[in-house]
Amino acid sequence: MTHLTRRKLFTLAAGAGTLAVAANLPRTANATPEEAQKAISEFTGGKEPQSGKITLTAPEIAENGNTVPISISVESEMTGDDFVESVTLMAEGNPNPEVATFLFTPLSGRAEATTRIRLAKTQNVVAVAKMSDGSVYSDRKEVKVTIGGCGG
Amino acid sequence: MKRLSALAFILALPTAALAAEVAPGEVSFDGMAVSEPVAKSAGDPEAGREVFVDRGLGNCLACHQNSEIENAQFPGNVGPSMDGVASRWEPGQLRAIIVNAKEIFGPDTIMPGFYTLDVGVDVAEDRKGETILSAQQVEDVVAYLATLEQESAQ
Amino acid sequence: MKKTAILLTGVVTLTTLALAPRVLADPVDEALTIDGQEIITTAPAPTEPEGHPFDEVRSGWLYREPDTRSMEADSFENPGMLAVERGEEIWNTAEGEAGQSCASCHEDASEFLKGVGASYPKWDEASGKPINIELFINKHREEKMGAEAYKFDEDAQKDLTAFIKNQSLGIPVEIDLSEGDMMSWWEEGKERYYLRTGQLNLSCATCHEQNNGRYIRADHLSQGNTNGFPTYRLKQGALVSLHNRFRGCIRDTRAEFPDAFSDELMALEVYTAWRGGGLSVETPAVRQ
Amino acid sequence: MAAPRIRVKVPSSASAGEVITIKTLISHEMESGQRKDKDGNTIPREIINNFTCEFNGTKVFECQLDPAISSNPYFEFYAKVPESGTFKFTWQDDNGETYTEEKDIEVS
Repeated sequence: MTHLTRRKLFTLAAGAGTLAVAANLPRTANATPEEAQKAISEFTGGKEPQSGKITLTAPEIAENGNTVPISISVESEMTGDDFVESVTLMAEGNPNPEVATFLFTPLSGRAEATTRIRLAKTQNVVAVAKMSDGSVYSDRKEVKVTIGGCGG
Repeated sequence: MKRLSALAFILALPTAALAAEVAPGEVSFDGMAVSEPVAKSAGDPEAGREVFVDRGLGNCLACHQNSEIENAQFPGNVGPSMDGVASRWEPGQLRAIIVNAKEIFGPDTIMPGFYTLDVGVDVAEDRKGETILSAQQVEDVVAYLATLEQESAQ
Repeated sequence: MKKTAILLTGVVTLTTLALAPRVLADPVDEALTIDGQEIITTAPAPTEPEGHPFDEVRSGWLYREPDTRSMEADSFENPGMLAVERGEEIWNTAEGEAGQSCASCHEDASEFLKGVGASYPKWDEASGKPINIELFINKHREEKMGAEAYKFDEDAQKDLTAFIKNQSLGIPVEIDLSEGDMMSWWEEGKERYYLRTGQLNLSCATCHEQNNGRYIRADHLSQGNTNGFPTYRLKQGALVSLHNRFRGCIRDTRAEFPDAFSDELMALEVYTAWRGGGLSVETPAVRQ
Repeated sequence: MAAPRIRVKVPSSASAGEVITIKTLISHEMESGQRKDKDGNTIPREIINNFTCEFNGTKVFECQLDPAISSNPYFEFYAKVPESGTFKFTWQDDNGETYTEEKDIEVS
């Protein structure tokens, strides 16, 4: 039964591919929150992030997981020795948790950035900020990724 | 309790009378119902639940909300909610709707016929002569829906 | 006994719903302006010929989530504009044996093309059929430029079509059904619109007319208007042409689907363009 | 694949020390390396893996991209402009190519 199901799904997917560029969504096995945690830990050098200072803005519902707008914003003067060095974005349910890392400088003026990301399914997205004094902060949002109609 | 035993009776009765699988074109509609099961074996509610959710099989959530399925994401609302559906329809009626909803609701309904060859034009080559669900899957879904009593809706 | 009574009530209700097309519609009530150009996203439905199922036609933009809507509202953020820019380059590039570009004959694109994208499909006397922008481009490539016709959905075809339509941004769609034999194509298209196809036994109307405003899974069913094509779809991360979308929808009913620009789909384009008459051209619209 | 198209939005003028908004868009499929073709073979990864913005030779902003960034990568970020000068934007492709764009700004 499982076999049959997969075959049918595959047929549908193959059909879609002939008509348009098939969705570039990750289809392989997904990462776990633990793997994302490990990647975050590598980014922070083992430091446990605090909450506050960083805000992750993401849609509650993403109409298509292939293109999800995401913004990060960190409270900081961005002058002298008080600035945000970098912010990393992780997706807990993607095949690989890494999404992007933003590097800021005093010339950035503001530690804010917006981009568009791919999410394989409904999951948590995590943003972690590394400050120039070595402290780390994080924020997390769940994004519900919609499931399409009859054709997927 | 009373309802449950009545339900068990309804489900058990045809089981006893099982003979052979009914071909898609041979299903007989008895008013608003298909009283006789279409498959040889009795429906399995667990398997029916799978068919209900599976996007390649019933894909019922595409159109029907159903609170019994936890974490069901983005159920559609083209059709009515399945909460308490067994309190509104008898198994024979549910079977009739699944086999070919157009026999029950008329030709304009959006609901596909899941066990009929009376379908649209230009059917895809790999689907020709096939029904969306097998006879057994129809019985499984009927058995599953029959468990969705009003009380189970939360 | 009791169940039968409820059942009958159910049947009556459902039948009533099926007969009344505008049952449930919760698109947003919001204005759209792109680069200072006001976009008409709701308009009174065309009255000629008679028989439009809606009183008001609505842009698919109104059915989308806020993020998708804002991606279209800011032309810089709209990735479909990358294709429009490529299309402009193509417009100005000489190709073929005649060494001509579109611009060689039609100098001022923005003036010449104003409104063109809003008026297709148009009757083509030479072929005795309606043609759309894609076919018009191919005709000119072959006849005037001595260049090869574009293959269906090659990037250049989508880019140039998007550029041409984008020059009519904001202009209401209005096609001329009085020319040639357009009306019989309209009739054919209408028939196709209501034709149920495939194992799922669905027509265009089943979703976009009878269930417009409802959801199939997370798909908020729009009226299926064509004023935004070619459209940037988030799903493909690329421009999607109208005939690609037609074919995709028919395929999803689990049916064999007609060739792009076949008579069936050209008739459907005539009919659907008419259905969305009065709405602004939005190309390149952004959809899920 | 045709050479990517780039769109950059930078104000043409600003006052000294002002923080301005910059938007960039580049056409790129961002092939994730996780898709299969119709014969079942994995399509090799080819993405833009790095994006930088410099002002008069000094780094303003950088992004390291993974395959989870959508096709046609879009960035919106800020820059503090101390003086008149030139912004330089650089995208680095997996295939070894780099794509650049420059924009001048007048600071009063």
